[in-house]
Amino acid sequence: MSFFQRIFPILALLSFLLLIGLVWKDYDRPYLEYQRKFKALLDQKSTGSSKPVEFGFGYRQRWSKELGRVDRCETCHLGLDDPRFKDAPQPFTTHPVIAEHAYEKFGCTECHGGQGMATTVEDAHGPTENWNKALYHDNFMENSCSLCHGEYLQAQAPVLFRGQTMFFEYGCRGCHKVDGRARTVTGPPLDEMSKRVKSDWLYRWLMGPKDYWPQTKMPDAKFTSQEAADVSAFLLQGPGPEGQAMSGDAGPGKTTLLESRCTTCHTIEGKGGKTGPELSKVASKAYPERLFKVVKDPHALWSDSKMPIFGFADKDINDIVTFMSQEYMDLDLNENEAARQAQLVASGSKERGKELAVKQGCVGCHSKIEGVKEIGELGPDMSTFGVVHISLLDFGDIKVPFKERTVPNWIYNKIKSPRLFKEGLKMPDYYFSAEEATAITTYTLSLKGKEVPASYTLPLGERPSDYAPQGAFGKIVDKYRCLVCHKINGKGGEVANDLSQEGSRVQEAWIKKFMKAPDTIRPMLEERMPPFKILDPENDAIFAYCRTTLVTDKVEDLTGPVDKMALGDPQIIRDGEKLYFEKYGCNACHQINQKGGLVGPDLTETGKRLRPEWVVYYLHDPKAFVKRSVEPVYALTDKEIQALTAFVLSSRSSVTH
Amino acid sequence: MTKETSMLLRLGPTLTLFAALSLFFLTATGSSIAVAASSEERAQLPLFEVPRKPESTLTASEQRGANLYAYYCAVCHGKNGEGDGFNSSQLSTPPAKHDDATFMSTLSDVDVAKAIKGGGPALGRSTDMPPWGRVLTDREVSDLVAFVRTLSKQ
Amino acid sequence: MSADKFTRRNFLAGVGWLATLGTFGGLTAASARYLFPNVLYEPPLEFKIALPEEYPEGVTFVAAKRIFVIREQNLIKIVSGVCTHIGCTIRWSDERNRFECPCHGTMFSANGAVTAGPAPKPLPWYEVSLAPDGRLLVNERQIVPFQQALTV
Amino acid sequence: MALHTRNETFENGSATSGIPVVSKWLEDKTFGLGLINISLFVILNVTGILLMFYYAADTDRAYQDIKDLQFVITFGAIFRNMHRWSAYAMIALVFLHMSRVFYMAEYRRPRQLNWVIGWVLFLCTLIASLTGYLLPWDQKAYWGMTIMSNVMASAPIIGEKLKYVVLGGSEIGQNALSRAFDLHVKVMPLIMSFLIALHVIRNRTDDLIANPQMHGDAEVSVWPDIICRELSKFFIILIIIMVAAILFGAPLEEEANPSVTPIPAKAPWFFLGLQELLSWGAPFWFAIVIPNIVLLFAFLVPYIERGQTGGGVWLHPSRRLQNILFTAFVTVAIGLIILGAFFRGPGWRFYWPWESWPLH
Repeated sequence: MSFFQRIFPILALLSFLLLIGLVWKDYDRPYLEYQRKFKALLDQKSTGSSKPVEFGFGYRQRWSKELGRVDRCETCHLGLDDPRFKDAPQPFTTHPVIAEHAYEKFGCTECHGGQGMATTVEDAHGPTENWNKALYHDNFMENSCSLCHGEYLQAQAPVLFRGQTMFFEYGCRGCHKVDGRARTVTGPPLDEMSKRVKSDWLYRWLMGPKDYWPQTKMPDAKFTSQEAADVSAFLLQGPGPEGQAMSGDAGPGKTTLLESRCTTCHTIEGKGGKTGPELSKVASKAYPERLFKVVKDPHALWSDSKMPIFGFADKDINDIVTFMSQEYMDLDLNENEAARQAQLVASGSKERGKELAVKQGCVGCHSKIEGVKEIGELGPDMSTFGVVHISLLDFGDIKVPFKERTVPNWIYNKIKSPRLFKEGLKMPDYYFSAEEATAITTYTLSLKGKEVPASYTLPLGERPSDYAPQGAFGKIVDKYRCLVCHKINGKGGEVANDLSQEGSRVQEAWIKKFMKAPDTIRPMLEERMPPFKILDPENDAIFAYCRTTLVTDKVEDLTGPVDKMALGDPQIIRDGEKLYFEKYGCNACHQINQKGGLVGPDLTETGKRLRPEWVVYYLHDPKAFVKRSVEPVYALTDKEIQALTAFVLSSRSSVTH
Repeated sequence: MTKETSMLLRLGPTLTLFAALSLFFLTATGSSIAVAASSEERAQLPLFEVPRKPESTLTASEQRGANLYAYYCAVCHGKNGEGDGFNSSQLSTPPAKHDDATFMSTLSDVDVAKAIKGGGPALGRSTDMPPWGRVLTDREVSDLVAFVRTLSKQ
Repeated sequence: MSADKFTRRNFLAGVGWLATLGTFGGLTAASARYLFPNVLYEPPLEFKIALPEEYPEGVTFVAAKRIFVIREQNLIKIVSGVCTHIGCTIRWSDERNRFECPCHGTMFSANGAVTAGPAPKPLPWYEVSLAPDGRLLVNERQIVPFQQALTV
Repeated sequence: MALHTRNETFENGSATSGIPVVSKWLEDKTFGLGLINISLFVILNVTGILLMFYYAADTDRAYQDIKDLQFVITFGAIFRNMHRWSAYAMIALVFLHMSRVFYMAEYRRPRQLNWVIGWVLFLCTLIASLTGYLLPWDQKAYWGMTIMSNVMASAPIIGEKLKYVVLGGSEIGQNALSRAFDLHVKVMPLIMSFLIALHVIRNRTDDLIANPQMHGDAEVSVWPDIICRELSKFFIILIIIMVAAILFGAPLEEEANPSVTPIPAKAPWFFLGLQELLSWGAPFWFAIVIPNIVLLFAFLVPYIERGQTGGGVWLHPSRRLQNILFTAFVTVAIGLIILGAFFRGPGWRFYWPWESWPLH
């Protein structure tokens, strides 16, 4: 009997056994175990129901031919659309917002990332070697919303929206290109620096901008002390301040400064707004000659400055600057140390300073740097960075476990700590908090550079308005920078009230008086509107614009009917008073003559301020104008509206003028 | 010496070489996969942070409720339901204390929802509590109820 | 050579040939199983349509799925909208209370039976149930008698 | 029925008396490599036909089809793994088969034509593997094929035209995939079947045994001896392939993406030697002239070599020069592949396998 005849049966048997092993291996797929568990859970949840539980084992897939997408997530995520599995463990948990999303059309991975075709836990969720897009971490999940809904999702995707806002506010766009978004230069121009700031201050500023002004958006370039001195020396080449020394009167200066409500925007001694820089140490920073120029016409120095032109007389400005020079010195500043720093700057190398300024990309945010070309985007293009391939991202020498080596994690760490991965990287440090870095990462991930077919889009949220008033009113708005605080037709700040319908809302006499001497209407708020030196023709132009443009037809159409209401009838006023105090308890939130709640505006003397049509309109539908007003909505009858309007308009101040 | 052993002996060097080679490639491929650095190495390197989910004990519904509560309710009921919102001093009837477990246990979820939707009068109480039924959707009301319940649980 | 050695040898050979047969048979069977796809790139036969409330009284055509949703007060039934003749999409006529096929003039009565024309079979009625999220779940794999309806 | 063939049982060593051999263990062993290669060819054909049922050579679908095989089709992953590992095994074993023939000097007259057929079959195996390599339409396929098409383009005069006709265009797209598919599933199997038949027939007609001292040994019957022997060899290779298919998944990277270049892009491993060679100097010399001289030399070995001794014996001392030269060729060929596979990083610079590569 030959050798082969002897081993042949063994080999044949071995093959057969292997075949069985092969069949077993193919049959034993992990999804089956999940399906068995789900079926048990389903049986348990359906006990008592008359219908027999039907459950078919096997793969489940969503296929979108249009998107070229195949998702088999539901093979294991079986309770996705079944509210009964709200508290079930994963993979069976009900999707929290499944009802709003027609996922039958587009599947799962379009939003969640991961590998839809895969049917094993590791391959489907990632990260794996051969699939770039791991499942998005919950923190960054909102990045996908913009694919169908646009990126202005203030209410629906706050993290994404915040990231988007921050990306442009912090001047990321200065260095990083994003298709379809214009480049913005966010920092002040840096011309005539030698006439502006003291050398020791500039040195300290460059060493740590956030040490001087914690709210500043200027990042830390992490200069060494020699580098900071060099850059300061480069920026400060040129003649010193010009003009005569200040010889004003500090006393009246202080009064003017306080009356002008500078703290609405500036922090002074720990109190005030954060729109402008902190003022209590400003005299240690800038020369008085420069401060004079800033107060007189900030726009001439920096066209994007948020500071309004107050219209002070030169003498007033002299007084204010004199006061500031005397009082707003940095008391913690050690004079010897300052002198040493100034000396350091004086001996700094301008050439090396220029090299550093160029390398560091100061022009990303600042214009008019003497001798440095404004070449625009210095950093990588971000237009499609959300889908960048992991192999293009350098983790440097940082040892990162494979499971954490994902694109979002890289971006997050890059933003959080820009020079983490390698020595000598250029991106400066913004000291973003975890939440801020998460927001910007989310926005960056949303930049996928692809569009879904039109039938899948459903734009939500409001696009930023491009409202820009023209003519005389436009000039006034520009001069006083009204839109820094107020919003008109969707454009402007959130600090003060929306003025889009102001013309329909208030009366002529009141608005003109208010512009001359603004006071607050809400009891809880400090007086914030600065008293500008509004000229009479300006006041006329403001009112004219309000009455012609900032109106709503809904109010204007009420003029006829409201005229017919007997708003002066004492009986109706008494009815209104009863409704106000008893039926609806309006006094819980509104004050009249110092009595009542603090939530809503004071209603004393409403008759002198608001137009009756507006009150009627507002009571009809408080949400019509201010969508997120805290005003409750009552189903008021026309008669009740008439009575309440009559009462509110009749309220007189008990203080005799 | 049997034939088999002599054969093995002759094969010895080949086998050793093969084993060495396999070991070499195993270690080579193994090293390309980065693993967590040792603690000493880590101390020298800046830290790579892995994003963590913000720690919240609230469910999604309760979280939505919390946001609404802060916006609409906290002015009177206080941030933590202690009834000490800044407006509470101006009210003739003190606002309900949502952190009071004894008081809250007298109200069913339906009652709480009723009070939110219909205001004080819906439960025969003060008009100081306005009705929010036309402002909030039913889902928002149930989110609020869920959150209000968490306030008296601590 | 002794007799029992012969037997052992035969036995071994027998096992060998049996295992060979098993291996090739098994591979053939595996190949046959392989030919049955586990996922299909087709519209699913079991799908959800809208909430029951969204279908008015009477007959509503769901064009995307080629089915008719028939509502009689709180009863809902689903019938195929594909003519059993050569697969044209049929139309419902309210005036004549019947389904009409535009291709070869087949008429189906309101209960799906063929009343005129070349169609060989009546229209199939599909099983309908409520999905956990409240929407109607149609299962085209399950043919039901036309009397069977979903009560909503 | 009896067939004149060699006796495998060679236990007393009497037949080898007088022939000096390097290793007693090696003497007269063919390892059945020819039949093993035929077995692999059969496995490849069967699994290949099965894979075709689910595969469409369409750039939009191909990758998806492979993913389906991998994840949802019953036995899909197994058959694909078997196909892939059989193909790789076949390249290696055809090469071993050829080496064995050389070391035993079995290419000599009258078998010189069969040696040439064998070489053509080896080239066919490479071409079939290369065309199959593109079909999954993943990054590995796309960039491996890019490298190969650029090697082709480096040929003088006809290079660009050759690339153009092979790819059916100037870059790798639908045409290239269609062509690779047709070559892989129609042209190559047809040619190879024909050549294998010829190879086997010539084997029988050209006097099977090169060692004159082997003639006249015991007769072996087809049933059950030969059947058992050949089936055993088939089972051995089937077992190896099945074990590999169970233990190791065939590689599948991300979908082909022209905008993401793997750094460095590498040719399929069996052509890595060529890519390595290409990096040494002018493409004309290193990718065209040198490989073709080697190839020509290999084809013409039976017509160049004048020796008469040592036929049918492993590493016969009288053929020391030939064996040393051939061993050098084998070592260089394998060495180049290892060098290209494990020691080359970005920019085709030298890196130790444990070194990490810089990113840019």
